[in-house]
Amino acid sequence: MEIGLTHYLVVSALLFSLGVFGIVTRKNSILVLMGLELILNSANLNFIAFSKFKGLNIEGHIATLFVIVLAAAEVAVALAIILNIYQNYHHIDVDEINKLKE
Amino acid sequence: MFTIFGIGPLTFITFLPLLGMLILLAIPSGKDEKTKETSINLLRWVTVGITFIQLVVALLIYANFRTDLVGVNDPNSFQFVEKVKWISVKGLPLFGDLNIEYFVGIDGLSAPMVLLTALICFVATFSSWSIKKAHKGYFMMYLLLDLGMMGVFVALDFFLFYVFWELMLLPMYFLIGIWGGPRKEYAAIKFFIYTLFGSVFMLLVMIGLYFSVGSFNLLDMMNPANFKPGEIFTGFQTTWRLVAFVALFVGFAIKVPTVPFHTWLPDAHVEAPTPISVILAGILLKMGTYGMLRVAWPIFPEAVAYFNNYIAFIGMVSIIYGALCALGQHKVGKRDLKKLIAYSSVSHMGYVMLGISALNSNGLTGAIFQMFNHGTITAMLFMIVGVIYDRAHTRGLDEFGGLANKMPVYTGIMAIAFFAAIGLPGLSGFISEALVFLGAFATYPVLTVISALGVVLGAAYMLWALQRMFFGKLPERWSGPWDPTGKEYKHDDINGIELAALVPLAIVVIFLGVFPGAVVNLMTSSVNHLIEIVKIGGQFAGM
Amino acid sequence: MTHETLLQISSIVLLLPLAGFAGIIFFQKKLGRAAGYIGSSILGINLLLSLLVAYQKLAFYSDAGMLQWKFDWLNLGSHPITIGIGLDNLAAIMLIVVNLISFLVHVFSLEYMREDIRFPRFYAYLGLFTFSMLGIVIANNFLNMYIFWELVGISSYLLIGFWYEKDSAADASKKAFITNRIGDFGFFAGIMILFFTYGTFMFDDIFAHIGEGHIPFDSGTMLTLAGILLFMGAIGKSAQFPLHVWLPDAMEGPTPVSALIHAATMVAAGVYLTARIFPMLTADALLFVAYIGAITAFIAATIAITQTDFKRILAYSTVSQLGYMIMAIGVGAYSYGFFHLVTHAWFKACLFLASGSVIHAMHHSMHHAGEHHMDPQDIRNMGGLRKKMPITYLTFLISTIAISGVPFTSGFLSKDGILAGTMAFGQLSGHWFIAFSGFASAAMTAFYMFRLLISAFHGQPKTHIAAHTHESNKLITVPLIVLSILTFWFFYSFNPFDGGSGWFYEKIKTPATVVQAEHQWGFFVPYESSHSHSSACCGEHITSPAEEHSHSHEKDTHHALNKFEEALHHAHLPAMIISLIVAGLGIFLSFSFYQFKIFNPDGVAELIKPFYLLSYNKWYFDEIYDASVIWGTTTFAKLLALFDLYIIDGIVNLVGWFTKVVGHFIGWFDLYVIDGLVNLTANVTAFFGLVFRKFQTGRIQAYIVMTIIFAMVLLYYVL
Amino acid sequence: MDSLLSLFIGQYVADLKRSLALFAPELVLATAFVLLVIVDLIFQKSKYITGVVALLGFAVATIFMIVSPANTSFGFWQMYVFDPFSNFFKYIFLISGFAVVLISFFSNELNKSDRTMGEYYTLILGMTLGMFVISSAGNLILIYLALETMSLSSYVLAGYTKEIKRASEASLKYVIYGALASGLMIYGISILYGLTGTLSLFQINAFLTQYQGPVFPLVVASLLVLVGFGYKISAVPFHFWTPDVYEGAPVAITAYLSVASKAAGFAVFMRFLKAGFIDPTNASEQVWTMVSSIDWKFIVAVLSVLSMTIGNFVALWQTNVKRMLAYSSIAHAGYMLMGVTVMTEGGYIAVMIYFFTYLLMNFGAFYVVQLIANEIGSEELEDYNGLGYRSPLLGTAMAIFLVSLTGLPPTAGFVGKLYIFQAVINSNMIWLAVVGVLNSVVSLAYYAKVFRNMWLRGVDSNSAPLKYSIYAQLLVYAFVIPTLYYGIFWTPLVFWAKSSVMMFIGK
Repeated sequence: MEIGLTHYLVVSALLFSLGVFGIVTRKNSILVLMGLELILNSANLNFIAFSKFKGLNIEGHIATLFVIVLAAAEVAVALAIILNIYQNYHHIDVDEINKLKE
Repeated sequence: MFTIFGIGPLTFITFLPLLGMLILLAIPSGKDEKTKETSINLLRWVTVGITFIQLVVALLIYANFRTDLVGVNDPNSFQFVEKVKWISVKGLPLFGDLNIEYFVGIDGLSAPMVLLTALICFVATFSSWSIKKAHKGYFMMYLLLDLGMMGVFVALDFFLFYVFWELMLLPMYFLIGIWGGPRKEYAAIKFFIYTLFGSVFMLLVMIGLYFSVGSFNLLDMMNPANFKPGEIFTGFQTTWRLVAFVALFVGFAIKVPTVPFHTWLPDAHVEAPTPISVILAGILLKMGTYGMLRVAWPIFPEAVAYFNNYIAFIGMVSIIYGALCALGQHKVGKRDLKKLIAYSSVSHMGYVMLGISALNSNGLTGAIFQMFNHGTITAMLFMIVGVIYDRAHTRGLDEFGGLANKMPVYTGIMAIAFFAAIGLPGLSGFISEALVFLGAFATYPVLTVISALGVVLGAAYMLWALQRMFFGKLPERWSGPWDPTGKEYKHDDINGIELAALVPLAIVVIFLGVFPGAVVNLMTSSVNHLIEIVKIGGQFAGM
Repeated sequence: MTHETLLQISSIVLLLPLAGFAGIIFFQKKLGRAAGYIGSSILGINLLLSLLVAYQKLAFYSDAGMLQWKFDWLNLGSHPITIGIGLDNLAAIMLIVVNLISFLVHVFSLEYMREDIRFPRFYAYLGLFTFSMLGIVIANNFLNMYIFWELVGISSYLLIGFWYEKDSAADASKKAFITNRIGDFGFFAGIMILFFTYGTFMFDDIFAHIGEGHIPFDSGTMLTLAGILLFMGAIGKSAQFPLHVWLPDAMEGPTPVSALIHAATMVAAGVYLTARIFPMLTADALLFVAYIGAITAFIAATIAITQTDFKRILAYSTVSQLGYMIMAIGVGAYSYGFFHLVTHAWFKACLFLASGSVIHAMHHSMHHAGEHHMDPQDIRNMGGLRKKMPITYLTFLISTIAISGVPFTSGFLSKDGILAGTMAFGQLSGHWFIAFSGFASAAMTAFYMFRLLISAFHGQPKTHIAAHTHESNKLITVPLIVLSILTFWFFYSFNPFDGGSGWFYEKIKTPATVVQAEHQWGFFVPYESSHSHSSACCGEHITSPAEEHSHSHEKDTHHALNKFEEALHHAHLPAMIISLIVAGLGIFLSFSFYQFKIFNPDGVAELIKPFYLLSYNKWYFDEIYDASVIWGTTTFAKLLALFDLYIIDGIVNLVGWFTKVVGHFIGWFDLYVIDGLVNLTANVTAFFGLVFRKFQTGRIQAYIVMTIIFAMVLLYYVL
Repeated sequence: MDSLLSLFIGQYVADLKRSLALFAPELVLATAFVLLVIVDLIFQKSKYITGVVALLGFAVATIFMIVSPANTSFGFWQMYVFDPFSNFFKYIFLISGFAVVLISFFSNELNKSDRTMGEYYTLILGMTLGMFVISSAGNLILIYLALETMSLSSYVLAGYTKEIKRASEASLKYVIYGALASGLMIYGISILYGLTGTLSLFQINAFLTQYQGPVFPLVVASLLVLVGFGYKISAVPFHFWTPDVYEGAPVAITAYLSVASKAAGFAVFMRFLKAGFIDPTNASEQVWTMVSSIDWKFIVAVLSVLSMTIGNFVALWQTNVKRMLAYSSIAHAGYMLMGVTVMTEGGYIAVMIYFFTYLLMNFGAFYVVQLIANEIGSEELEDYNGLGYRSPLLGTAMAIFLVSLTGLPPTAGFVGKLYIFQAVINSNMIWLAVVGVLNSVVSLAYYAKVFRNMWLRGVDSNSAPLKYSIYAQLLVYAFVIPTLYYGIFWTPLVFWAKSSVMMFIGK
């Protein structure tokens, strides 16, 4: 069986879904962040796959590089924020951080 | 046209309050008891002065007014016109050329209203003596309100009209809300939201008309030839035109207010401080009917023809319903004199609606004259309520009796106002009511005859109130002087400042009762012209 | 004097009392008692001027119809609204009536109201009233008429409620005003119809239009309706059935007021109005008028029999007499109706003022005796006043005789004419009830008036209060004397048995109807209708002098212009005979009951066991028969009184109550439904806000889920 | 081959040179960003020096904006676009930048003694840079990059008062929601890339003109991209973060987020729509035509109605003024989306006019909230009682801003609404206009609560007057006077918007 575009896309979609699922269900902020990373990676996978299989220009590859960089930056900022949360709340359970509401 | 310091009289009379506000702003509030008192007096008298100048200018306008010019939709026969480009943007995508003018002028429809506004604003300052807190804010808001009202009556550009229309909402909100009674917050916001609800539809119609005509000029909108083909309000008796008319009508009817849009009125009146009730009843309500005649009727004449039956019916219902409410409100909740008068306003403004729907000279003249008379008479009534409320701190009808002996002069003035309100001949209210009925009978005999029952009901509730408060025996609790310290009220009877507010109105009421021509002549040609417009414009509708 | 001068003087007559009112009301405190003298002198001048005007008019312009002065009052573009004043013979005579009685009442009140704390205001109100009443009199159009109509209403309101500390007085004044307003509502509706149809308020223009066959909505029914609606004003003002209930209550006002307003002048305004609109009334409208008058006359008379309050008896009597006048005009006995208005004004004013004198005396006596709980107006507390108050008694007696319709009095002349008219009408139209009612009322009037006279003045004092009364002073007695003198016949006609031969009848002629023949009684249509059309313009003047002259040759001394006049002339003699009989019967019964006590007035109690008396006193058969009739009448009267109290008044109260209930409901409806809807809108809005607000749980993952769900839904709709 | 290469390089260099000249304002901001880091290192003690430097940076950027030639062209190989449209928004960002720095100067919560403010202003500059870029971006990946630049700065800024619990909660929520939204967006972009084979908006447009394939993936991708924009402009249903973050963040940042960040979102969204989905051949006509079968009109209208309605309705229930203003800003996004829905130049003009007025009144309102919070330490509605009497200026100013937000004349807010409604009515979407005006009536109900509490309640309270410096007072005037002035003479505003609506679309 030739591995084609569809397979990459399916994997990417699965990754995306897992990411969303992770974000929605995990209580730990770190795990939520991991879910976010999965989504970004699924996008990366898409870019690369499209770029390769549809014979497009290198825009896809460049995009992937940028996304990887941004993901790193984002995680850095998010972790800093989570750290701050931990200092204030002594836990990082996103479910419990719900003072601001309604 | 005469000018004042080179400024046109209408601009002058409209923006004079702005100058007054600046003067008031400059008055320091004072440090100790004495300087504070001086400051307050200064605030009062500056306001009196400003409104007095306004009144004088209004009288000058009256003296220079030519009654033979028709106005309404004829740009050449408006008087004291000032026209300056305000906003002018050309070639805007989608919007086209945007032209908004500072366009003011008066004709027979607005002249009585300008006069009324100046008069009521002047006398109401005297009843503002009863304001006890935050004087500076009060008088500034008062003048701002004055500005807005005057502006509405002189504006001939729809946009300008709308700006002034909305401009007076905020001061009114504060005037009711800060200086009002116990439920002032509810009443103030109810007034604000209710009126805004009406006016936003007016805004939409205004925009639609602007696109159809390409100008905000009211007079341009009245000429069917100006409507560009294919625009939303172009055509004759199209659905959109009818809808637009209804939207405008509702916007104005809320202000009038007619049943069933009237419920803000009793609340607002009951809670507002006396001078504000006076202005509310005396001027603000007139803006609704004025708006109909100035805007809705000449622009959508065929819709008038289409809906006229309903309008007459609404007028009749308002008359009867308002009167019955006035008669019956005492059974629900507290029997409050102010509420009774507020409902009587609904009834009396019903006459105006009925008169407008008559679409003949008698009816329409009666309607506009009734607007003027209701302004003066109801202003008196509210001031009268204010006088007793300031002394007794209650307006409960059941809590009084036998005041006639305690306050004879007051009772006399009260009697004039009450009798004027029930349409006693010799007082101005009679003439306008009679004209309304005579006019309306020609168009809607049955409705008019039913409406005339309102006069009987009017007598019933007014006399009931009169008897309840003034006849019979004085209750024990009021047997002493109102103010035992004698500081505020030296005598039991009405005092000089209050008389200063009431006597001019009483004189006007009596004078117009005998010589109605003094005001009626102002409007005759415009009224007839307006009827022509509506009749010609509406003739295709099978009128 | 020229027309203009006459009208100018009339205007002065009209405006003087107004000036008095204004002057007094503004300077009440300063004037004090002087107000009374000022008011009286103004009325004195007014009286002299009005005598002059009336003399000039009647003597020199008698045939000139209505002298008019018109001017444009309001110009609304299409056509001006014209108003003005007019003076015809009717108005000229009314001017005298109003001014004279008003003057006498002014004088009377100087004494009567001496101790009142609001003495000046009383005079101010009297001035206002006189002004308003004169305005009605010299109106030449419906608008003026209506304006002054309302103004007399308000003066009446002020005067009835003059002692407003008393709740009963305040209530009565309100009742009077509102009841009148109901009538005025009809009046105004009628005016609206006419103005709508003719575009003018002028009597002459409107009548001319009708004469040309131009009628409202092109329907005779509408013309009838217009007439009846106008007449509704008269029903209210003249206290006709079914709106008569206010008048007895109005007796809460000071007695001079009752004399002036509620006996002689204002209540007669209704009659005056009916006379004014007489030419335009159709057959149906006239019949309606006549029946209303007849019913009122009858009912009021029966009620008066059983009353015990001095003033209330007089009040019911007034209602009854007003019914008479209305009835007279309804049947077409126009001149006699107006004649009765004038004669009644004198003697009823006299009766009231005399009652005032009595009450005044009783008051004083009570004051001396330190008695405060007795009712000074109850005739059961009086008796024997004849000796104590001879002048009052004498004048009262003369007036009583006059009202009872005894010959040699003015009352006889006018009443006789009316009765003849009803008979003629009955004969021509078949409506005999009216005549019956007229005679029955005449009998009852005689009966109850003498009952009043006897109970109050004859016999022995029933209380010590009555025993210690004194004659009032000259300010009171002089007006009484003047008025009682005016009840003699020779002022009106030298023939004491025929009012029709006097100057009065000569000057006040029945105006020819302007209504088209198909809507009018045949017997009212003038013989030569073509002539009458051309000149049918204003009130009484239909025939030119030349025509009149020719008629007078043809038809005896009575220039009958239609069949009715003829019949009236012929009915004179039988009517006179019957009326003399019934009046005599009434007087006789009254005397036998109350003076000679042939029957114990309390004998009703004994009549409960009539069988014993019947068998024991066989030969008293006639008397028993009479007594049973009396019993029947009194019982019926009582029933009617109850009817009046509970049913008619009850209906009025029921309407009032119902209105209040409706008002209550509307008030409730307004508060909870209309306003409720407004608040509901606000609440629903707020509720949705509350719901949406719940989405904002504060948990970020929930937000994400909701975002995704929303996005899915959006996706679904986009695809 | 060499010559071809050198020609290519020559072209490239020429383009780069030209672009860099036009790119000067952004470069200034970037330089200022770097400079600030250094300045902060030197003047660690001072709280204001970095702020002043930031202001200088904005000022220089403004000068470059003004002097740089009016131009409508590509830059950086079609990655970047220079046109009046982006300039308009850049001015908006600059004004907002000035405003937020100045407001921050007067904030007590920010200027606590133990807090360094260097990073704060640095991040504001960074955020502004991101906005500059996003308003000019013509390429999806650049849009994504700029969006992230803005977002990353704003995450930190939202939680800048890090010792306050609600601030850190706000920033956590913001980062999670923001990261997810941008993640969805990049996923959408990746699909779009796969479909169209390009990331350039203009080439996407060209592609869509020819495209005949299935619509489903296109719609899904577009909606995923929309999530990113919707989150930036906080339109319902992508608004959930807004109230929480606005409430938790420092007032100055809330104001900045609600105005500048939203403006950036609108700028890019409008460009995305016009450049990507409108037939460029008739783009200047009265009515635009779509090149794809995606019903953007409907989608935006739905978002608009939802935003207005839910924003306003929920705001009715708020007791915290900041939170209330957050919902109000959601509602205002809805009003502005009405203008976008029209999909004509007129509609865009209306949005731009609205934005300028919104800038004035919203900044003003938040500024007053901050000044009050400085003194009374609370943003709760209840604590506002009688404030009008303790400080008539703030009371009056607040009333004017709120009235303006409601859209009543004679304030600038009315002008904004007027143009929006005009645009909507002229496009025959009257139902939308009706919804809009009804919403503005509803909005009055909660705006009025604020001035109700300030003026109608506590009239007789004798509490001490609020204290604030004369400079703080001047800044209030700086917002009030234009709010009123543009309510009466708004001609320049219209001219500006009219001349700025020109958007470079590659043809």
